[in-house]
Amino acid sequence: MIHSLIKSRETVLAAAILVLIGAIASRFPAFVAPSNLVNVFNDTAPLIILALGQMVVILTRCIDLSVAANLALTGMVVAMLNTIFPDLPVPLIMVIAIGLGSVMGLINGLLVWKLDIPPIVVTLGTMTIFRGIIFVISGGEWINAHEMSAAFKAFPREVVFGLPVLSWIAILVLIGFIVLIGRTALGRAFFAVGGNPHAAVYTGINVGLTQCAAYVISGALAGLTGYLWVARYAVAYVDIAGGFELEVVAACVIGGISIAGGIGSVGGALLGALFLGIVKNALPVVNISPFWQLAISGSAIIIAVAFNATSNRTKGRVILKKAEHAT
Amino acid sequence: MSLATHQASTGRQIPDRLKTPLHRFLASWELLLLCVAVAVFILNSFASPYFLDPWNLSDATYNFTEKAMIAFAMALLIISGEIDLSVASIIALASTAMGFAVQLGAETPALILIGLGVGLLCGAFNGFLVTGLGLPSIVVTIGTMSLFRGISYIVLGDKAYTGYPSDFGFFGQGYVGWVITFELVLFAITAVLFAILLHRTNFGRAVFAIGNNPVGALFSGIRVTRVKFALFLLTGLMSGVAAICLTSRLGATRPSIAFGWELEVVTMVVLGGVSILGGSGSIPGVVIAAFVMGMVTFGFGLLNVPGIVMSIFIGLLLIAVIALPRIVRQILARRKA
Amino acid sequence: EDKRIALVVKALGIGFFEAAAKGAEEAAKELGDVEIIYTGPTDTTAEGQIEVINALIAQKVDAIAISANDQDALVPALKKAMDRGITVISWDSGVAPEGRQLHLNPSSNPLIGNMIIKLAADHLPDGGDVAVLSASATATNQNIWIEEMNKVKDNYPGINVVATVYGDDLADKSYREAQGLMQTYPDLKAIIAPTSVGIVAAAQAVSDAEKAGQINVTGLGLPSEMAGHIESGASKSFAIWNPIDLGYSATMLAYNLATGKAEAAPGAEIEMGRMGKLELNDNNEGAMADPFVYDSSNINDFKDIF
Amino acid sequence: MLANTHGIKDAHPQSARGSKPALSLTGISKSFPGVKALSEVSLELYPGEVTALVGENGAGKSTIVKILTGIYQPDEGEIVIDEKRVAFPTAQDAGRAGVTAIHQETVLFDDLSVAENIFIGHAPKTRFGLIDRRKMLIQAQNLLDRIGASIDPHVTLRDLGIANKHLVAIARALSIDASIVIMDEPTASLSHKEIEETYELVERLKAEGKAILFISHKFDEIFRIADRYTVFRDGQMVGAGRINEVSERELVKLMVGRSVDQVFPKRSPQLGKEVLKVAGYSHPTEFEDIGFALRSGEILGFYGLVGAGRSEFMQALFGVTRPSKGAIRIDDQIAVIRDPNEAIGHGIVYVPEDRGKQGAVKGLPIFQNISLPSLKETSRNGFLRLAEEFKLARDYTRRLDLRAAALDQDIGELSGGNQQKVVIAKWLATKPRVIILDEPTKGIDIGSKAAVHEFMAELAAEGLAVIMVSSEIPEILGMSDRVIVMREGRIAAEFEGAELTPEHLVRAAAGIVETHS
Ligand SMILES: Nc1ncnc2c1ncn2[C@@H]1O[C@H](COP(=O)(O)OP(=O)(O)OP(=O)(O)O)[C@@H](O)[C@H]1O
Ligand SMILES: Nc1ncnc2c1ncn2[C@@H]1O[C@H](COP(=O)(O)OP(=O)(O)OP(=O)(O)O)[C@@H](O)[C@H]1O
Ligand SMILES: [Mg+2]
Ligand SMILES: [Mg+2]
Repeated sequence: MIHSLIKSRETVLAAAILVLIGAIASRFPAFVAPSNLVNVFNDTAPLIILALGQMVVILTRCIDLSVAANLALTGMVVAMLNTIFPDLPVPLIMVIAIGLGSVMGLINGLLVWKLDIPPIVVTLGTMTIFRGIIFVISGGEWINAHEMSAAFKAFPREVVFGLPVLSWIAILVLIGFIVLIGRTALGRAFFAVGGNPHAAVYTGINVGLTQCAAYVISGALAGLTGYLWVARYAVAYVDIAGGFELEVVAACVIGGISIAGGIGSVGGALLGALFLGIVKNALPVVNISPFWQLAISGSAIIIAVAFNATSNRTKGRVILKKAEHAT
Repeated sequence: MSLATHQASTGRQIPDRLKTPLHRFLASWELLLLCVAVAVFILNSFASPYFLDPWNLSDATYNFTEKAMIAFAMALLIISGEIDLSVASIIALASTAMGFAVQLGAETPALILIGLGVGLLCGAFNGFLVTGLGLPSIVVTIGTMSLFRGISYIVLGDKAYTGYPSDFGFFGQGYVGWVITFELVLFAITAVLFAILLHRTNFGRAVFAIGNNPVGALFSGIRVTRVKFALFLLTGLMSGVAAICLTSRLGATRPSIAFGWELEVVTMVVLGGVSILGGSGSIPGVVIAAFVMGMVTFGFGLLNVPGIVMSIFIGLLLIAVIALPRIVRQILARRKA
Repeated sequence: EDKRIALVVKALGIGFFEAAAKGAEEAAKELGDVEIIYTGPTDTTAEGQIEVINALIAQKVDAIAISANDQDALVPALKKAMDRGITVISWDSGVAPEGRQLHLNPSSNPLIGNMIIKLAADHLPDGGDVAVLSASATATNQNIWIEEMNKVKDNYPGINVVATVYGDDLADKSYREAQGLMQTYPDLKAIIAPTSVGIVAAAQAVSDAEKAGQINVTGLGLPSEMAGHIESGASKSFAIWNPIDLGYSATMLAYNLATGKAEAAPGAEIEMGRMGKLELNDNNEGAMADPFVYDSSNINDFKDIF
Repeated sequence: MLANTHGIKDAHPQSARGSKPALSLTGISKSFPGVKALSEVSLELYPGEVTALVGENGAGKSTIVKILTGIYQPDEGEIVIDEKRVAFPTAQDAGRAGVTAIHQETVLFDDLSVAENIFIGHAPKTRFGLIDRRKMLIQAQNLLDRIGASIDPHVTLRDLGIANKHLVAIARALSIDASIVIMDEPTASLSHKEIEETYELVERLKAEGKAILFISHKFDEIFRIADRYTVFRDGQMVGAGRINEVSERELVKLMVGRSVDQVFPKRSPQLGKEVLKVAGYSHPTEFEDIGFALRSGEILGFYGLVGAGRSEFMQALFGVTRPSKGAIRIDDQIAVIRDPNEAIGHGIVYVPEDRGKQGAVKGLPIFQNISLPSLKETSRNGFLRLAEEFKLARDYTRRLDLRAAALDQDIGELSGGNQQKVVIAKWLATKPRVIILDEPTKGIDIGSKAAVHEFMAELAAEGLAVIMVSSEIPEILGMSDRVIVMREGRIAAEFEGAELTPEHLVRAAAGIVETHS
């Protein structure tokens, strides 16, 4: 029954996305040209990756507001490494980025786990700290395209089978998450810990450890995205991806991941991110005054969430036989 | 009732309180914060020769007064288990509305009504979405955060509203006496009012009950949705008040006004000891936290430390102040074991 | 005793302002008795600058030279500074006249407006569609330049300005806006970005779309940041005034006013060291110098300087 | 899976008498802030035998369960299993050592499927170490069949009623291959049929040689299924022995330290005028056409199987949910009740069944819980008066014989039974005219239970109209003047006077056609 419920929620969202694309396409057919859709997906790839990481954190009743700062700090570090050692191979850089991101995730996780500090407080704190550290290590300087090595910049743009590597990475992460969430003990533990932390203790699941694991995953993905972001936009500075954390959270919530924990799906996170990505990409195409953009994305979030909530209202138990047949 | 006496004989006498009020104060968050505040004050006065100057201290209060006034309402909202991330955007919208009215020739009293009115309307909109439609407030207000500021952008675009009447400047620039600014007085008054509201009235008790167990509160006859709606209204109203003060202080409105304030307000509330999970917290705590944050930023400002380095410190302070008591407790527990 | 001059910028960490700070230090060294306080908020907001200004007033600095995030909102705070005897000038991005003693424009606004469209037109002998990628919609100077540009655009027949979009001086947003422009206007021939952040992002977007050579990105940028794009052909040329000179001049002006060596009044001419004299108009504004054009012929001489 | 060879080989139930204990606890102590929950208790469990653990609310029964399952760590003392000293840092360690438990509260996951609830933490795996969903569903189905629960393992737990959730908890406990099974009030939220099935299950587990710890406040079941008993009083072990060597009276005396009259209070109902009349009350999906009249001084019982819709109806009467049709008259005046606040205003109060969620506001101190619905009385012009609140709390906690360290203690720190007392006290303090008690003695110890019953009788005698929802037949029969039986959201029957017999109630509740079992 839960499967059909989640399916229906996802179908609704998927339908909304199709309607949205259809409406745009009716006036701007170029928007649905395959090459442009590839572009939109590629553009949304970082949001997808981060939303998946955020999803496991939210599932465990936590929140990670430090993802964007983590991304920016990792991006700055790898960009600086690249300027100092231009010959560092990209795979090594990615390992460093993932490692560094994980360490930052681990810091969040340990603070939540060992010191039991509320997640929103921890990540609000580390968000500002990570940003500050970027300023300190970079002295506030930018690292620009010409300072980065060609290989460093080229990797996420490389096109393989018609899709840029950035998109492929998002797809790989997505597949990894389908397995993690559906078929591993850790994946199910995320749901248990978020659904009822008290009960999780009774089933021998270590709540803090599971939450910590969620943070490490989210941090690792933020680190990975940090490299991809910096390489793609070919610039690193203190404020990159500023405020992106709210977009990531919004994508999750639009995707039906309950902020109260324990409810959500990989498909939901993906669709939530795609929804926001399409809205964002479509606005300039539809030629709406830039001053309208903010209000439109705000309304989109509100409408999507309201819609999602009404389509998802739990029916509860039905006692009357008559009513049972009626529904 | 007759059976009261009958049963009383079998019942045990339970003491009212386990700890004396002094005991509780000594173990309280507020005391810890107060120590931090004193420490920051002393450090600041050693670090910069300009710190202990009444005029400078008076200027420094602007670093927190407006944010703190929102923080009081936000504290109640967070205690009740909700949050409003749209407060800074409400400021933008209220300020835009006031600026628009100025262009139509509105005078100061009308501007004030408009500022407060728009704040209330925005609060009502948030309240409706959260209590009426049952949506989670953290998400709703992320949405309205974009929407409200977005409306300001639609109205103003790249323009600015200026030309506020000169008497309007009093709210954000005026002095009541010597170095005491009008905003500081307003801050003090709202602090007292909110402290009474939260700690001394039925409404405040309802807020705590709802924050601890909304279903239980409902079953106890508390009108949960009404109380929550009222809290959103109140937060909107205080954002309107802050909008008036800030607009008056700047003398101009742009859509980017008060950008990023929501996180500072939330930080202030949390630093003040309000549980982000709802159910506990106090206004005195928020007041002290406001002073701490204001003094830290001003002290660093005097040393010309860049704002972002300051924010590292605020972030560390936030985590450390919450972590320290827990670490101490864990060490004590381990030693006992 | 040393004169303390505060150089307040829109936000810390922007290459342009870092370069200006270098110029200020150069002026300080030349003058000998000057201490530079280089400061600014973390993000480009008026409120952040006000907090900085309050801290500077408290320190009783001798002069404040500010590049403003908002020409009106800073007025009360700066007025207070002037009331307490502090010299206040604005540079780069101005403050309304009642909030400062003088304003130093990097160049004259009409000249810049003309320059940015001329750079685009020079490489489009047959005309074509061009679009503008600006900074934030509230940025004072960008708006003035675009306005000036629109005034003279009829002098360039065949050049068709199709849109103005805003990248908020954020690399990723500017990048996306540039992408959007390319999608919406398939015949786009040039993007004019009168902002150092926007021009880099637009050039990157153009090379990523493999349209270097078809779409020319031009506007105002820093040689160090644009060198790669000149090389790749995404940008044929761009202009800028020297930010080092700007910081240097602002410091000189602030010093001369603070020490009473000069007075800001309409028509006055004020010394600014090696940069010559600033001539003030009726609004107490003056322009430093003409913008300078960089292209593949000279970029290598400047890319390591600023 | 349950009948593991290990269990059969090692333990011979018939010869279990006098054999070595499967588990023994010695000198276990545990303190919470302000309370010493356990002091140096010891306890032994034998293979193939049921040991009943009895004691008043707050005696420390659940605490010992939590220590045995790795949820709490004891301050001192030792746990020995099969002559080896063990420690359980987590619940999984306890499971590995062969200890499994059905806890007092249902500790499950509402948004996971039944099968996942049963197997979370120890799901069957495929070769690649991934969860084998198919196998999990089959095994879950088998377990549910074993305990006679007709629950679809695919279903989300949220869609089950409280009783079925409890059955899932039992299935979960059995999914762990354990030699020691602990049951903390397993029958408290079950109805007649499921209780019988639980007893059968206990017999089967016994036959398999498991050592069983059975906690209950119901003496009939203790004497029916237990082989041994252990009594706790105020955190201390005050007695243990074989059940056939002790009488009910003696056991009760051990528990409370005095003798308690177990019979229901004698009442001579003085029915007054009609205070409440409900007509045609309906809800789109939960109940239909409920109508009855209630007079002051009357105790009206509502009986039915779990899930019959009694609580749902009572909550509608209390204004938590809105009916689609129907009317209420109070004192012959039409009354509209749109929320609990209005219900309280009309003098109707509801002591909910789900104490943790709906009854107690954990996080608030005891006295504030009690004054919560009475704030209008204790305050002046909307301003709190703490002295009045304490006075109210003192009065009513004393009447219910509450055990607590202080009135400003968090209600969440009290034992389940004591929390229930606070909840009842809070409603009595509003001086209601109609009080609805939904399973008022669920999980309450015998002493307090008698007190609650006596209390109800006295309230009725004072002229209060009482509605009592209960799934316990003795309680319903012992207390009610009249009983309404509900079945599938409708009134199935109404009994009064001589008609009030267990057979009538059970048959009406089950629906005559289905009485073949
Ligand atoms: N987490 C806790 N914090 C503080 N006190 C606690 C905690 N858990 C239990 N206690 C206290 O320990 C004592 C024993 O509680 P316990 O739950 O074991 O009682 P019980 O015998 O199971 O009662 P009941 O029959 O009501 O379930 C009680 O006084 C209770 O208040
Ligand atoms: N799907 C559900 N999930 C969880 N709890 C539920 C669900 N449906 C109902 N409940 C709660 O369970 C309780 C059962 O209420 P209901 O009126 O349906 O049955 P009942 O006849 O009172 O049976 P009993 O109270 O003995 O379970 C109520 O408190 C109700 O709120
Ligand atoms: Mg118990
Ligand atoms: Mg019930």
